Amino acid sequence: MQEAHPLAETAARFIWWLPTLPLIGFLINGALALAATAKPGPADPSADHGHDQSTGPSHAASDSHAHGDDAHPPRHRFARAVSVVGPGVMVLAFGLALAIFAVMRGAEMHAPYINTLFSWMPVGDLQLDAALQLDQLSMVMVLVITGIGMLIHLFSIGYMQDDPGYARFFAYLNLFVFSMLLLVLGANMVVTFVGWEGVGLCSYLLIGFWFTEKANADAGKKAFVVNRIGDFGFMVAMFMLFANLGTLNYVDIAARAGQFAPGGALVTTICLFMLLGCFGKSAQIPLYTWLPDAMAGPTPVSALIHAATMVTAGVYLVARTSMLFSIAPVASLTVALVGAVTALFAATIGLKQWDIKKVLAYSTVSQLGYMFVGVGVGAYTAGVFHLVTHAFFKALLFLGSGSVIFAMHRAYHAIHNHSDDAQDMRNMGGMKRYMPVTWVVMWVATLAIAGIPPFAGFFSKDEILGQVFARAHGSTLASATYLGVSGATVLYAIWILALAAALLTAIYMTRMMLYTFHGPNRTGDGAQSHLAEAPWIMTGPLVVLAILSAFGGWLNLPETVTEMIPLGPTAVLEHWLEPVVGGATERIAAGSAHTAASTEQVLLGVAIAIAVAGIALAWTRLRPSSLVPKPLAEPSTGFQKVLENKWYVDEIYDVSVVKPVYATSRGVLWKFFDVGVIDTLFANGSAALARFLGWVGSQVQSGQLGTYAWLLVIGAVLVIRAFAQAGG
Amino acid sequence: MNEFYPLVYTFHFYLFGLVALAAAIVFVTRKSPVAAALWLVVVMTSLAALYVMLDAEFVAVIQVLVYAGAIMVVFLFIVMLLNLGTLSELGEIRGKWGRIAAALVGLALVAELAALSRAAYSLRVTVPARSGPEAIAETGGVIGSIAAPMFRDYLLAFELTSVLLLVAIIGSVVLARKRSEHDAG
Amino acid sequence: MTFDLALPSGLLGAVAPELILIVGAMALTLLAAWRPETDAHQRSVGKAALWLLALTAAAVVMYAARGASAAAPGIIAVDGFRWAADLVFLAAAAATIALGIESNPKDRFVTAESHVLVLLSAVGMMILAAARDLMIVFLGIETMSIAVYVLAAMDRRSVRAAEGALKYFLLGAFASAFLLYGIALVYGATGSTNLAVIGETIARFGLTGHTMISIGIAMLLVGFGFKVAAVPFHMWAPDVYEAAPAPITAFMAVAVKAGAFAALLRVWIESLSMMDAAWLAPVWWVAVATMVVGNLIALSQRNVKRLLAYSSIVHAGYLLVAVAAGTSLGTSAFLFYIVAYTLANFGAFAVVAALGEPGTTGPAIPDFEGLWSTRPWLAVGFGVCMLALLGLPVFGGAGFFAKWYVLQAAVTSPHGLVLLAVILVLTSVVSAGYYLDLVRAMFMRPRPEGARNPAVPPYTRVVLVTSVALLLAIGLFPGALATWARKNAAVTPSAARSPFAQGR
Amino acid sequence: MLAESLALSAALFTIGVVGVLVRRNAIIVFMCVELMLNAVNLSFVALARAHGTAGQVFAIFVMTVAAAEAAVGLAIIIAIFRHVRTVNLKNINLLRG
Amino acid sequence: MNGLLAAVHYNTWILTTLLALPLAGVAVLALQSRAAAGADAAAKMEIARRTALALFVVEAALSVGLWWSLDYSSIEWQAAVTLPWIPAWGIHYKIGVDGIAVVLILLTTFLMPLTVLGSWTGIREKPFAFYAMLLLMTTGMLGVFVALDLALFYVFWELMLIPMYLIIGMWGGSRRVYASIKFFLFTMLGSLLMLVAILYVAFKTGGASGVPVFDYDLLASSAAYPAQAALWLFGAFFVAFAVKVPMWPLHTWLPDAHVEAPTGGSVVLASIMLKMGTFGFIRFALPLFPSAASDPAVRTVMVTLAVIGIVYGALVSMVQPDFKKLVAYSSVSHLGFVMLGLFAFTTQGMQGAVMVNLNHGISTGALFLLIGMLYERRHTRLFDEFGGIARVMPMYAVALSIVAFSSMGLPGTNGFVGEFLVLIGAFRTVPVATTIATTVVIIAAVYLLWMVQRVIYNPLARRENAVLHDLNWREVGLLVPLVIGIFWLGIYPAPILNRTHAAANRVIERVGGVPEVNPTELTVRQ
Repeated sequence: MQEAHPLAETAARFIWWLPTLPLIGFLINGALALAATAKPGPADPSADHGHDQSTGPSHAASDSHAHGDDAHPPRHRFARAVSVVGPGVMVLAFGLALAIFAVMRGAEMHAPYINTLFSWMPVGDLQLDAALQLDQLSMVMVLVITGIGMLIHLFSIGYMQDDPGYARFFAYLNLFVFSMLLLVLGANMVVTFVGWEGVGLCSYLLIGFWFTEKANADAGKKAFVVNRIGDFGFMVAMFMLFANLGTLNYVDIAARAGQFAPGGALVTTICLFMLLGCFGKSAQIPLYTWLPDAMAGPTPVSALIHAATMVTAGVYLVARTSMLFSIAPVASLTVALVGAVTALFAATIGLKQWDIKKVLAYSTVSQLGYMFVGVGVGAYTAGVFHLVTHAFFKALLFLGSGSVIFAMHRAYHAIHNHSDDAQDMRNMGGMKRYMPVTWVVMWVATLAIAGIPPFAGFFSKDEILGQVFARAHGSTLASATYLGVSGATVLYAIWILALAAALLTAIYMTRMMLYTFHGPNRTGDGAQSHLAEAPWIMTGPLVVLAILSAFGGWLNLPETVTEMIPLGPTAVLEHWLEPVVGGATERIAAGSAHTAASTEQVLLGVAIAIAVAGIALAWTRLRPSSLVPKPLAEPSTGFQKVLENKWYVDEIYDVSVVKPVYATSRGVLWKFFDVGVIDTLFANGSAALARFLGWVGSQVQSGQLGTYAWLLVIGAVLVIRAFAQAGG
Repeated sequence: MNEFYPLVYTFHFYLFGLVALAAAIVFVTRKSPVAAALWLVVVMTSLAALYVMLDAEFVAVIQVLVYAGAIMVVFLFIVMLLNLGTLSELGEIRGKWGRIAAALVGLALVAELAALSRAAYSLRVTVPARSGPEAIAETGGVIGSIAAPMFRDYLLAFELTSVLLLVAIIGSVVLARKRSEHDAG
Repeated sequence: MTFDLALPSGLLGAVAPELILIVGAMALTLLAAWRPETDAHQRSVGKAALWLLALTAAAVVMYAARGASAAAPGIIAVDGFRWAADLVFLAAAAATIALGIESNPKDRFVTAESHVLVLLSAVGMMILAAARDLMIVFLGIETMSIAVYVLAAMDRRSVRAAEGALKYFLLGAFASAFLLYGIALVYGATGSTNLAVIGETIARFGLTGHTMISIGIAMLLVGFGFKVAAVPFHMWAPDVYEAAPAPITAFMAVAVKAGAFAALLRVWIESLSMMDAAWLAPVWWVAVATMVVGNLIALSQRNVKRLLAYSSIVHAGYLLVAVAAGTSLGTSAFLFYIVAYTLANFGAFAVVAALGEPGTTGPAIPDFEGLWSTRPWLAVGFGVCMLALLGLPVFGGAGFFAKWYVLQAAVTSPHGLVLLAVILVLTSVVSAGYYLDLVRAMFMRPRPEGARNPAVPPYTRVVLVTSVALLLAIGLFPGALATWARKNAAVTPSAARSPFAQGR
Repeated sequence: MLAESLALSAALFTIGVVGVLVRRNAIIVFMCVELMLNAVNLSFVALARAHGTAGQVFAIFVMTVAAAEAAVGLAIIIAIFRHVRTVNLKNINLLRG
Repeated sequence: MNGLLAAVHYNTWILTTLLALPLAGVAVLALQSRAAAGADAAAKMEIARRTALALFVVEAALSVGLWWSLDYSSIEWQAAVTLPWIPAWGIHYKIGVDGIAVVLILLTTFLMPLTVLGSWTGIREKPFAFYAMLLLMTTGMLGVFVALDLALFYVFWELMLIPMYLIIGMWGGSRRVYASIKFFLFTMLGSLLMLVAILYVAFKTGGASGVPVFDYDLLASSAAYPAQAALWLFGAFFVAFAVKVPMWPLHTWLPDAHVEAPTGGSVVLASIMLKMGTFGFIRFALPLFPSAASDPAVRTVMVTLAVIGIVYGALVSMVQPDFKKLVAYSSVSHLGFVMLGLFAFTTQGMQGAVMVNLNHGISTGALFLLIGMLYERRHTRLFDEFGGIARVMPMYAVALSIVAFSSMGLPGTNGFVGEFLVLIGAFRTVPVATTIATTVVIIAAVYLLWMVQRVIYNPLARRENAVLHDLNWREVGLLVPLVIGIFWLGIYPAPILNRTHAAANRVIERVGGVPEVNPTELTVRQ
């Protein structure tokens, strides 16, 4: 830095407190969690453990199904402290984020503010620092993470109140926020990677939060492993960058990106590897399968990690490395194409899911696809914009569904029903009577995601669709060739796919609302009377999120709209992000003619029409009253069954990848090669051969003097022969 | 070393040589140990004759006295003592294949050793032949010519043979002695 | 101290240590015959024999310290190598007698003469180490061997001992005939049996390609090969070793082999080794065959004495590598090796003697099982000996550096014996299979029910403790022994006349 | 006559060797060894004509050795005969492996 | 600190003391076992383990000074001592360290007390002998790290063999005898070939002077053998070290040895002994035979074997039913990373290799300790026997999770730093192989998470698991330093990296690798 950065002496220098606060929360809560459960064993662990027999098994049994099934388990020993620390650090972090935001708004900054903490890996020419980087993009992310994170923490106080793992839950949640902040604040790819893996870890821990259920533990593992496939791509991308640019700092990468030939194979390869990472983290085809399974975790987790923040990390990373993607059109088109296909594909599955969280999960996958379409076509602002609004309404949807599930649980719990599924929509119905607040806010979120103006989703989604259309009419992407097809054609296809996905989104969301809140209640007579609205600590955050979902669009009002209706300032977010992604956007958009205003208005109309059509279609065609509770439902057939089973993708993966790898590892590598060839054949085989030869030799040692003499003479003849030859 | 030998000398040399060879072959093929021992005596005696012809009269005498005489007598004595003329002891020669194999090995050995006689002509040692009556007379007669190396050059070896014989005496006494009551149990 | 070997007095002075031993042995013969065969008598003769050995050793040390030498090369050598080898023989004889004193009654022979025979055999060995004349070599070998034939048959109650002795004797005589024929042919080719003269003559007249010398050397090799139990002339060794009483087996395995090797080294290195690289090939192959066959067959042995017999065959193979090196470094490697080998074998045989039961051919591997739990120090001692034979550093003590030295000799040999060195180490990996079998039996298995845990009698204990202590000490500080071996490797190769560069 | 002597010596030696190989009677085997020693003696004596009387001295030493061997060897043969009542080597094979 | 150390001439005596102290300890234990001959088993165990712990703690405390007392930027040997040992053979007691060696020495002295604590209640039979073996092994291991004379090195190298053999064979599991002999034979086969090579090198270098040269510095500075000979020599060293590493396909002794060894044995074996192999490459095989090591064909073979080991170890580990076997095969994978890093010939690769060495020592050591704790409670190591024990052993679960994630290379833990450096360094020179190796981050997650899941997650179905005690204070106490190490090295590895930099660069320069690349000179390859 030649001169002091404008943020140097401001609140921004406390930026390291942002991740540190949740880290402190994690440490405190973790310690409390451990302190509450741990009981050191006797000095000699192998000593007879019979004396503990009476308490042991019952203790274990009581915890076997932990989330609140049993008769009012006592609250966590340190519940009060945890309730203060866990959300408390989030409130502080959000406050700090706001303060820094305020400073930034006042500062004129052209370069990111780098806060170097210490030298992390100084190895020759690789000088990696533990450094944080603050710029407009990361500020947006920080606000989303701390803000929504804070709300979800608050919600969790209510949602998790009866869980014996209360402290552990908040510890993990805090740790997640810490990692996520590290991810978005990292000044180099490696620090980002730390956060990247950290959020994966927390995701793993939280999905498997109720680990005594094998399914939950499996889901956690799956999430982590699939993410690791992505991480592999991320790592290779880092290696290639370092090998070719000699740096991993974002600032330096941006400075040296010019060394790459635009559109060259190298930069494209780097971007594609990076993409693999993004697809893993953000659950895109082909790595999306973990996300629906991840719904095994507590619902606030789904809201925070698997909807609002972590899964958007891929989108963030593409935006963060836009300097590379913008010179790799093929990679960018891949981003967009995969995003569009995913958006549609996940939406089809969402149509036939019965588990309320699964619907939302596929919806998330689908919406993430949208974001990728946005960043893929170089509309980085649009992608980030959708990321933000999606964070609002999807968090709301998840928390709302959490509220419903909470009610269902309590109801089932009250009548000691342990068999029925509290998340299956066929067991719900007519919930609006019991949960009016939840009902209202959920509708807000539904309209937002469906793209009904003026809710947040409308603006962000429309922005993306418009940009796709615009790019098709002239940009580096349109002029590139993608697998032999012209870029423009691909962009049109993307546009159509995205539109189709929008239609399906409206349909399945309406379906979900209908089945859950409308029509007759199917919970069962006994349980019905116990259904009730959630406490204020849960509904409070819902309301806040509803407001954000409703008005989030104001963050980035499109010109087309503001020209027609003066709602407020135009394109706030775009201007805000301009220093970060502006250059990249321009590079991609180079040569594009400005879309005519009339065309834009038509496009707007088409989007609205599709959303409305979807809602109307679902509203008119679906009959909540004809549903029967899950236990009575008939298995579906035909294409419905295919959708219900998610196109059998999990099964296909299982048969084509997982099973063969395991079988090869066990059968070929271990049993055949390791045990068979190396050990038996070579190691033991040579030993056995030596012993056998020894045995043969000892048989020659027959005890007959004649034999001995014979050998002696033969030996003598040979030796003489040898010498005679030597002499001869 | 192409010395000239009178025909009579050559004749006798070959005669005794052939006798020795034939007797040796007969010796190894006799079933009876007694017969074998006697044929061996024939071999030794023939060799003694050859020793004389090779100017080693003293050795020849010792050969007859000690070897053919004393040692072989001991052999015969043992054979008699152990009464080894029984049938079971006689059927001890190897079977046909064993003999054929032995013959083959023998041929191989002979083939290798045959080169020796050729080599004898190429001995490039320039030590003058110190044989013949004159040489013997020079070095002190039949006995004297042997005494010189034995008691001068090979004094130590000579003394060593006494140790060797001592060992043999102790050994054979210890082995042949009747068991004492200590090791009788 | 310089002896003129041409004079009888000088000769007498040069063999004074041998004379002491001979005279003493004669006196002991009388003493042994003086009184009836009782255990007490055997003991007193044995103790006297030990004193006699000590006296002889003192004489040897004195000669060595004074740097005794010969005025001119003669029929015997007066050099460090001789004294060094003598000390090994004397130590081996002493250990044999010490073990025998306690082992004889157990093996149910209490003949005092056995001690005398050991002494006389040692005389033969000392002669071998001194011999610079093939005739002396022959007589030395015969003196040594005939005594040992008798010793092998000493246990007159045992049919096995008689059988072993018979095999040893018949084959020994057979092999002696080959050796003798070899001497005759070398004599024929060179006109002398004196090693130095032989070497010179070969060089002067370029006899390396001569049939007579070639076959003569081959025959010599057969004869020596038999005495050191090199494959394929080894077949007698396991049978004889198994049958003989443990101390005698140790004596055969160590001293007889050492004696034969001492002579072989002199013959080979003083007069032959540098003459013709082609002569190396047979030695090379015999060494390889010995290492390979010995190790393989040893793997399938259960009887420990028999196992150690094969082990001794294997070590003959290793020593042949030193011989093949054909340099004075090979000689010093031999000296070092034989010391370590002697210690390890006597340590091992002390334990074998202690564990052996009357009427058997010695303990089998199962008798060692779990020894660690009942006789820990015995197990440790035996373990050290096994590891020494295996050639492991520190725990195997001197055994490691012994192998190290032999490898040095091989690697530095002008003949380029690296491949032989590699074969050596590969076969010694195989040897781990059986040496460790014993270690494993002792340390990793439970002691079987009803296994005897005999007390270790004092002399045996002294032998064991001394062997193990020396092994370990030399293993840590081999410098002194190395210097000693280096200094006494005075067998001068005939390299001055050699077409090869002089190796170290 | 040196060459002839050496040839005869070699032949006798070989006959001795073959005898050791084909015979199983311990005493005869031993006698075969004696034959071999005699063969060598012939070589010594013959060579002595070329190299001097030392060869004859060697022959005498060899005889001494042969005598010593005979004493001990026959004692051993007696010893084994006491145990197994035979000198047939085929039947003497307790030790093996 | 530095002043204090200088005042007591710390550098002059420390290495020798570190070598001698364990030997003295053996003597102490021998005397104690004599004295305690009549005591009951419990009393013997108590005496033995206390003595051993005290000795190792002293050893560790003494060694700590190395952290400060040395000049790590120097290319001279630090704390060097040279005394004649066997002058007749040109062998010296020459010892000294550089940054890489110090790191491994400290790892050793740091882990040994923990090993004793880990064996605290597990070793009931013949405790004196057991701890004596540990002490002997310590001398051997430290000796390998400090030896600068090839003969001395070889002696130390083999010194480790017998104690380990006995530890496996005497205190091991049911197939201990087979495992111990297998361990022994594999290792010995390799090292004996090296012995021949050492002698050859020594005499070739000694040359006309006739006195063999075993001095490392002379050998490493002069070594010039014919190309063919250099290849053979390198091959001999390679076999010795590759067995120890272990490199595929010479690895099969490892799973057996680990499974059968007692906890302490497994810890030492995995954490320190395997490092001998990689250290051998760094210290000896590469600098002594640079021409062979940098031969393209050799390098290709090495890298290929390393990558096969990485992937193969991980895949096989994935299907293991036995806790220890899983960890054993994972070691094959981890050590493959080390080899990949070494043969990358870049600074990052080399230093990453050192880090992976260190990390593997800590993480795998911790894993074996954890396995031992479970084994002491349940006397089984089969995954099928466990499940859900996080319920009853929360502290254990936390520790296992942390260690597993460290082993997986999760950023923030030590595992990441090493793996990352190796890969990023290797990618510069061998990109394809590195990419293949990188896939193991996926497989590692599969097997480690599956391991964690099968042990601490899943339903707590078995009654005998439900009554398990959580860790006691001793066990917690011995895990805490390891966990601290895991995070320290993960978050702030710079002190280690700075200390190993000069040493790593020296090796790289010797083999003609890429020590530093100036980024500005880099041209983008298309």
